[in-house]
Amino acid sequence: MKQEIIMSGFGGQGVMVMGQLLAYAGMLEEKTVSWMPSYGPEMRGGTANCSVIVSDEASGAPIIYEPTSAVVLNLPSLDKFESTVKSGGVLIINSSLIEKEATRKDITVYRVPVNDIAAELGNLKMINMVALGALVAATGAVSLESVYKSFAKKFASKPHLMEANKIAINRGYDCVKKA
Amino acid sequence: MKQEIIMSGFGGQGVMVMGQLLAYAGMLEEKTVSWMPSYGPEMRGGTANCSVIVSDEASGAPIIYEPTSAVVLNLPSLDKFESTVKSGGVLIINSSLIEKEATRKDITVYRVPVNDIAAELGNLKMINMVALGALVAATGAVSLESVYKSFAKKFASKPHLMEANKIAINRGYDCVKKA
Amino acid sequence: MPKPVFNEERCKGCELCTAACKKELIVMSTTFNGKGYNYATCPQEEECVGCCLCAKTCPDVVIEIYK
Amino acid sequence: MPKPVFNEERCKGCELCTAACKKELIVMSTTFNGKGYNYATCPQEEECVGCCLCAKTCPDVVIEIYK
Amino acid sequence: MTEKLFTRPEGLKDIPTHYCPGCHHGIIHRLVAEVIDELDVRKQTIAVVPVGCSVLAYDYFNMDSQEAAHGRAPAVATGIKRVHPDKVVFTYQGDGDIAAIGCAEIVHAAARGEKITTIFVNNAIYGMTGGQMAPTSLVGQVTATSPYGRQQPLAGTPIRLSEMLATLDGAKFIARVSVNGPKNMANARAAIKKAFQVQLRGEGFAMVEVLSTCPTNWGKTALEAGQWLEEHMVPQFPLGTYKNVQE
Amino acid sequence: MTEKLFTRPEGLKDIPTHYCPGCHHGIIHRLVAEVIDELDVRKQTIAVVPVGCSVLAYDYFNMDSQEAAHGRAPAVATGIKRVHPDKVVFTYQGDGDIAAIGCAEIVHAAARGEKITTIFVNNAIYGMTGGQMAPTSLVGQVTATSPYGRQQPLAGTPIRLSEMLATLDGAKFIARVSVNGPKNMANARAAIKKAFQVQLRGEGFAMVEVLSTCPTNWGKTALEAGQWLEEHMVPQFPLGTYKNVQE
Amino acid sequence: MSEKLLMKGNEAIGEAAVVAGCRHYFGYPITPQSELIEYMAKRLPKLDGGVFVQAESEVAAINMVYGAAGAGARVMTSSSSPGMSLKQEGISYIAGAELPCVIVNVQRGGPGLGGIQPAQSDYFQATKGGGHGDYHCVVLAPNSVQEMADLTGLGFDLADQYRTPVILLADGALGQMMEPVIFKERTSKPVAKPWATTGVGERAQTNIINSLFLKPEELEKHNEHLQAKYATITEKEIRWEGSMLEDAELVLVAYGITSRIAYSAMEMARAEGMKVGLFRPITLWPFPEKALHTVLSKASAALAVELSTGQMVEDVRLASNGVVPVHFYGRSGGMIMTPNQILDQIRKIFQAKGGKQ
Amino acid sequence: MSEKLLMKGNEAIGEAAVVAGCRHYFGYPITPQSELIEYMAKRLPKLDGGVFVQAESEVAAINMVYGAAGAGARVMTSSSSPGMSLKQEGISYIAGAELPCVIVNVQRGGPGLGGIQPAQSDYFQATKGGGHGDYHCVVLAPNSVQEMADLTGLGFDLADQYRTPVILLADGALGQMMEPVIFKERTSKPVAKPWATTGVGERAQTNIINSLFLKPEELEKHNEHLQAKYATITEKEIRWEGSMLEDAELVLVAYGITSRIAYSAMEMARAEGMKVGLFRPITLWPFPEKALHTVLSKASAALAVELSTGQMVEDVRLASNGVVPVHFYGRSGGMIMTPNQILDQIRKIFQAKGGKQ
Ligand SMILES: Cc1ncc(C[n+]2csc(CCOP(=O)(O)OP(=O)(O)O)c2C)c(N)n1
Ligand SMILES: Cc1ncc(C[n+]2csc(CCOP(=O)(O)OP(=O)(O)O)c2C)c(N)n1
Ligand code: SF4
Ligand code: SF4
Ligand code: SF4
Ligand code: SF4
Ligand code: SF4
Ligand code: SF4
Ligand SMILES: [Mg+2]
Ligand SMILES: [Mg+2]
Repeated sequence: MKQEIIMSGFGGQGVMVMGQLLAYAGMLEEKTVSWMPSYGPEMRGGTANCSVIVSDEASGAPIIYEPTSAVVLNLPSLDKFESTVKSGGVLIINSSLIEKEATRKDITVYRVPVNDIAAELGNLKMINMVALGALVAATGAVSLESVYKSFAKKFASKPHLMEANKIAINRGYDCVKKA
Repeated sequence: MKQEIIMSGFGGQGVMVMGQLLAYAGMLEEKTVSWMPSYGPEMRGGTANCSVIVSDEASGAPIIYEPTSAVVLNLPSLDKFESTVKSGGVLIINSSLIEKEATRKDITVYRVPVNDIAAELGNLKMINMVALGALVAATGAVSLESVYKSFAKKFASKPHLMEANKIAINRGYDCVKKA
Repeated sequence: MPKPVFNEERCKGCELCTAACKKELIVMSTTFNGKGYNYATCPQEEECVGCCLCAKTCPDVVIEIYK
Repeated sequence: MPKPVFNEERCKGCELCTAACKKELIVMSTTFNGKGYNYATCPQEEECVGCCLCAKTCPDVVIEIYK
Repeated sequence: MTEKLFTRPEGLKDIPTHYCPGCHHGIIHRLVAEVIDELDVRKQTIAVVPVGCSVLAYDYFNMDSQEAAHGRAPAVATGIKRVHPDKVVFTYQGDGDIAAIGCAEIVHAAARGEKITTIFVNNAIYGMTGGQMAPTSLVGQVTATSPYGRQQPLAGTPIRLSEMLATLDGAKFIARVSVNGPKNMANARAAIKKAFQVQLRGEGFAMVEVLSTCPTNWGKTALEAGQWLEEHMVPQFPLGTYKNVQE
Repeated sequence: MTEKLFTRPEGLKDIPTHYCPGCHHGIIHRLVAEVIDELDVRKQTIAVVPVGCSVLAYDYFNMDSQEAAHGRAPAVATGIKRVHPDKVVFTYQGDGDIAAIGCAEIVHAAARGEKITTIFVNNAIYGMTGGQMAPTSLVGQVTATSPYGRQQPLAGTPIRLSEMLATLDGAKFIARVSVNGPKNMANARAAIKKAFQVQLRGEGFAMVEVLSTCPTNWGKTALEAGQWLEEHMVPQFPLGTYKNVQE
Repeated sequence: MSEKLLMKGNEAIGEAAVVAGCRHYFGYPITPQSELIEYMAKRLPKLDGGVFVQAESEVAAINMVYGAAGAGARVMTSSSSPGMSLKQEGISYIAGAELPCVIVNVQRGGPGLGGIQPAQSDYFQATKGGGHGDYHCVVLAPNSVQEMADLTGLGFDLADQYRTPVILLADGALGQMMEPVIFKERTSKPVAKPWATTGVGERAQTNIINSLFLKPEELEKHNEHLQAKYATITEKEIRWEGSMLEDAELVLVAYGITSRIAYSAMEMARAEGMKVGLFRPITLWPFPEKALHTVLSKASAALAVELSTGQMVEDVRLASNGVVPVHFYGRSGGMIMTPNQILDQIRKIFQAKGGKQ
Repeated sequence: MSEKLLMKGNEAIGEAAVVAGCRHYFGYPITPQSELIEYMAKRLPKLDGGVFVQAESEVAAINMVYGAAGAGARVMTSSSSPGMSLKQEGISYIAGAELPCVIVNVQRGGPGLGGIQPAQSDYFQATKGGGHGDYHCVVLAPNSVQEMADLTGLGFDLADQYRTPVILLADGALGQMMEPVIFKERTSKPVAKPWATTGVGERAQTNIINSLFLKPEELEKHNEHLQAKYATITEKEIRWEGSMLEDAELVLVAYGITSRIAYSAMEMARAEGMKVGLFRPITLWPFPEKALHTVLSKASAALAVELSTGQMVEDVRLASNGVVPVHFYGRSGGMIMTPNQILDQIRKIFQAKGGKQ
């Protein structure tokens, strides 16, 4: 299986770290992984995205042309990526910020109130963790356990963050699982 | 006929101008001509040389490998160029500064007291003109008349120089003709 | 009466204008503009004295002051 | 007695040493060295006071002063 | 109500910029445009923009422009000015552009007394490339390439370009200003105007160094950045006129 | 009679140089070599020579040497010094090399407080390439590229590098000297010694600017050249110490 | 051997350099290589003898490298396309003076200021010599983050062994992407550098680092010496990789990031029954000319694929020397082709051959 | 038409530039091209609107050229090998921004500081692109002082017509030597430059000189536009010269000063009964690939002769594409081959063919 996932949102929404955690989790599962960011000059407020491949096959082209799933955290991201998702794929929409509905019928769409959940948990910085949980639930790209591990690795110097973020991940996960 | 002539001496001896006058004279005679200097970093007191081609043929390689004649105004120049002259060629030695004799037997050697003649004429700056006269006499590369003309052209802004230099050229010329 | 007019869509929510207004008239919106920023507004525009300090401070020429 | 010794072949005939010698002891040769220069000489070396100014002035370290 | 007390100068095109929220580049752009309007030279002005955050300024300034290679704006401006000595030519450059890679070019434009105006935006960092150390970064300042703070014995101390260029005869007007707050802004505008007037009078080289913020790479809000500028940059880069030679 | 009052320093190889008659490069070489001998650091010194008439100085200095690209000697020296912080590294550069093409490199070596010593030979001309205008050529000076005399409004005025670099904190010692006559020579030697001592004490950057002659390209005899230096260069480039910071 | 890490390509180069014993880095920021300079800024000051200098420009950086390499250090610099152009004089000097160093180019779109997205349009500059004179750099082309690390290590070894600058020719995609990477233990031994300028000490002769030979006879000799060295490198150090070449009728030739896209295209073509293989040069200079010639001699066409308007394709044509037609497909300016687009080209070539599949 | 003058090649370029209407020159001294900068320093200030600036470096000079060209002027700079390397970033910018100018390289021996005697070892740099990105300069190769003048004039015309930098690739011998030269009246008309930055005045749109395209789609479009232009130039502007090619079994290929030596060698070979011809490319880019291919198709071998260790020979091999074996003979470092040395090579080739003469 080859998961090709795009994550996209405003600069401050943490999509880069989110993608790295996913890739790291895949690596922990001995899968072939790669993470590729969009990069550009400083245009804060612009939209940033990254693409992650988690695959059981040997590594191939590291660039994603037709994602198997996409997470869009703001409206411009929805506009940009909805049409690119592979037929049969997954689209996760941050319904807290995006009122607009998806139009594609050949993909599975989840509307997750990412900001609201994070706000509820008391830390807007965790929206990316909520989204990550949702993504894992919707795609099964990696196990939840691996995501926890990858978080622990990446933030090894800040173990106190673990608990709250775990909750955020779980909330996102549950939100999709219950959908 | 193709004359390939090398002129060589100390930096201050005026071999460059001498070569240019010869080339210019050839040009006035509608011959194919070229002038090529040695060039290098500032190492005054070193030996400078130039090579001039005056030819009835269409222009070919502008570099001289085996000169048909050479004018050497100092000892290092004699040492450097005597061996390169084509068999049957001409070598003009500034006997004022060079005591050493030429060893080649297959070329025509003229010993001209260039400095002495110039000193006699009251201007050491004219040694190159004396040498030029000798060269013209020895090779017939161009006519004396053309040399005068070329001098007049080159020093058009200083017509007063003409007379004295003409004399110098003639003295060199006569020196060889009478040899 | 002077009146500040905001080109909301151009506002980047930097809040420099809020500090510039000596009358403290400018407040940031709680909603986002199309670029995702909270934008500057002047709810009590009748209090404006037309000093133009807000406009001069704005790096994005969001604010025009009408006479 | 101090004595200036000239490495004639190294001399470039610049004449800086002639001006440096307060005793005006240094004169240029009328003949050339191998490089074609008139070189510096000190015909009255017995007058030399060993001040070394000539040697220090020479850009080509032509001159050594012996005690 | 149709009359306006304040509006966009004609010298600035009516399009949004890519600058970060609160970045002073926008203010400085506007001041330059206002001065150009005031002097009524927009139609005969050629802007030379740098490589740096203001690389796209050719889209913002409402006048003919050239985009110069990183650091070479003064050379490019020299080329233009020598072709059009009757036109107004200015460069707009960041600290990395002017004081690091372009150091020789600005020194020599000043030394030649090139009749151009330079707006030097000193934000003590490389904004465009993501916050690396600049020649004007403060000792101890943490940047992407001085993660432990700029270390004096290894990475040197800030170059004070205004002071340095003031030693050159060809530099006729040099001032350091900031745009932090209305009073500084007014001084900045006056200095910029003067720098263009020096060119218009054909006197020689003129430069205004504008202390500026980079909230994004300083990791501060726009308001905090203004304060940091005041507290840390101004002491290191004192405001004032460093050269003012009337012919 | 075997003892010598004056002889060639060990720091200079016993071979003839290619310099023109009377050129001060030779004197300056000897002074540098004498200081290195005196400080007893020859065996741990690495010379960085420029592109210019002194390009072959690696054959003359009796020590390890690197030949740097035109103008880049301070960068090359930085590379060496950072590898061997315990060794002595100096650059020897002409005015074209240091003040024109290499302007950025010397400014930044000074700004970084790079612990190197620079000997800057200012002869107001490009000697090596046949006498073109230098950034230090005097106004009105006729050279191969200023055939009508250096014109102020077009070609600028001389850069006073010592004064300019003195504005930088990293520069700890900067002096301008000449070697024209015994007294100046003694001062020059003292300054050069100081500049090496600054390095040996690890204080920072040090430079000695030595006013020098180019009889060949000035079109003068060696003696005339010395006089021209005194009469024309010294007023434009006053001798003296421009920076002297003891840590 | 390190554990498996997830790293950006740019960072992997930095760490690999450290592992290879590089303690000196001189550079100037530029997108998309800045993570490398930033990595070195973080890493080197914490190491014994580690030196990081942010130079005032790329020109200064390459000349600092000259000085440090001449002083005997393992030293690195890095940049991206416009900055590489500024280094050309310095690289020519380094080649002329025979100094070992590693120079990284994380290529972006050109010409001029161009863009900041990935490209492979500095191939000519790297392989033919962007600087003046007859010289070569060894040019290595990684195609994964792991190879960014491995070839960096190899680069330092080759540099020291042959006293030559080595260019690691990467691109924005390889620099920015993260993949797992392992830093292997190094087996190569440090090379003695008796020629380095370390202060003459008790050595009999002074050491001189130099590329000036005023006498043309001597400069020609020096050039002959350099050419002899290049011949040795060409003989011994060529590296390339082949996939499905045995029965390939059409040989794709691609390097770096493009080789992975070409690989995917090859698989798709095979799935459609077209006999396609992939030849990937790893050393771009020396180019595996003979090996490719041999491969092409058994095939019936070649297709060069690159992120440029056609540069490596010239070396492919030189290797072919007329034995097969050489086709070309490239994208430029930061655009990256998809495997499908390559597949389209492959189909066209097979169709033109009259449906022979 | 001027009278016949005896001039140095360097000076002839300067005068030809003036005759072609060039009034702006920016440069930096370097041997063996300094006579050109010195000529401009003398000549331009005496002309109406003439501007001579000695830049602080080659980097500054090329960027001054960028500014002046962008402002609409006919403008020139010149240098020699090391200085050319420093100009590479600027040349890439000029090509990217499509600015017309003439850049002279009076080549000397390399690499590094090398020497100051004549060489042809910057061929790759000039023709393949020493700078970054996909671009080309038109490269013209004179072989006499007269052509130094003529091709300078042509260079300005081509530059304006195609909005492209033109490199005049000469060498120290051509620069230093004197030959008769005539400056012909110019027939070409000045090209309008509505794109130049002259101040917006009453124009509807501001003019922008730029090579930045942040969106890769746009940068690719720009590159396609450039490539289309290069294709037009390749179609229309190739220039070359043939001698005794009709029945030539062996074709010498040589440009610039070397072509004259090769010509002498050809004559000597003919005198010995060997059927030798000479193919001289005048445009090095675009290289006369097709024309040479046609010539080689009728011959049985080629011999590339250059003052380098082998650069143009690659273009000869590309042109041959395997139809004949391509031999190479080069000297380097400032050494210049004699006609006799070339003749020896010719004899060897004929002998190897089994005495077939
Ligand atoms: C030759 C070259 N080197 C490096 C870069 C990368 N670069 C772009 S902008 C920049 C520095 C920008 O800093 P600054 O000049 O201070 O401007 P700011 O963005 O802070 O306004 C650098 C290093 C480049 N484009 N070209
Ligand atoms: C990149 C480059 N540009 C130009 C040159 C030519 N060049 C050699 S030395 C020199 C100037 C020398 O003048 P200066 O530095 O004043 O030293 P001097 O000869 O006067 O001692 C120049 C321009 C070069 N070698 N390399
Ligand atoms: S014009 Fe003055 S008073 Fe009115 S809103 Fe702006 S700052 Fe406040
Ligand atoms: S200063 Fe301008 S951009 Fe900033 S908040 Fe106020 S209006 Fe918005
Ligand atoms: S040592 Fe003094 S006195 Fe003796 S020759 Fe020299 S300068 Fe004259
Ligand atoms: S100073 Fe030296 S080189 Fe000059 S004349 Fe005297 S001894 Fe000779
Ligand atoms: S990165 Fe800094 S300088 Fe650049 S636009 Fe953003 S705030 Fe301004
Ligand atoms: S050219 Fe000038 S600087 Fe060079 S050696 Fe001769 S006199 Fe000295
Ligand atoms: Mg900045
Ligand atoms: Mg000088």
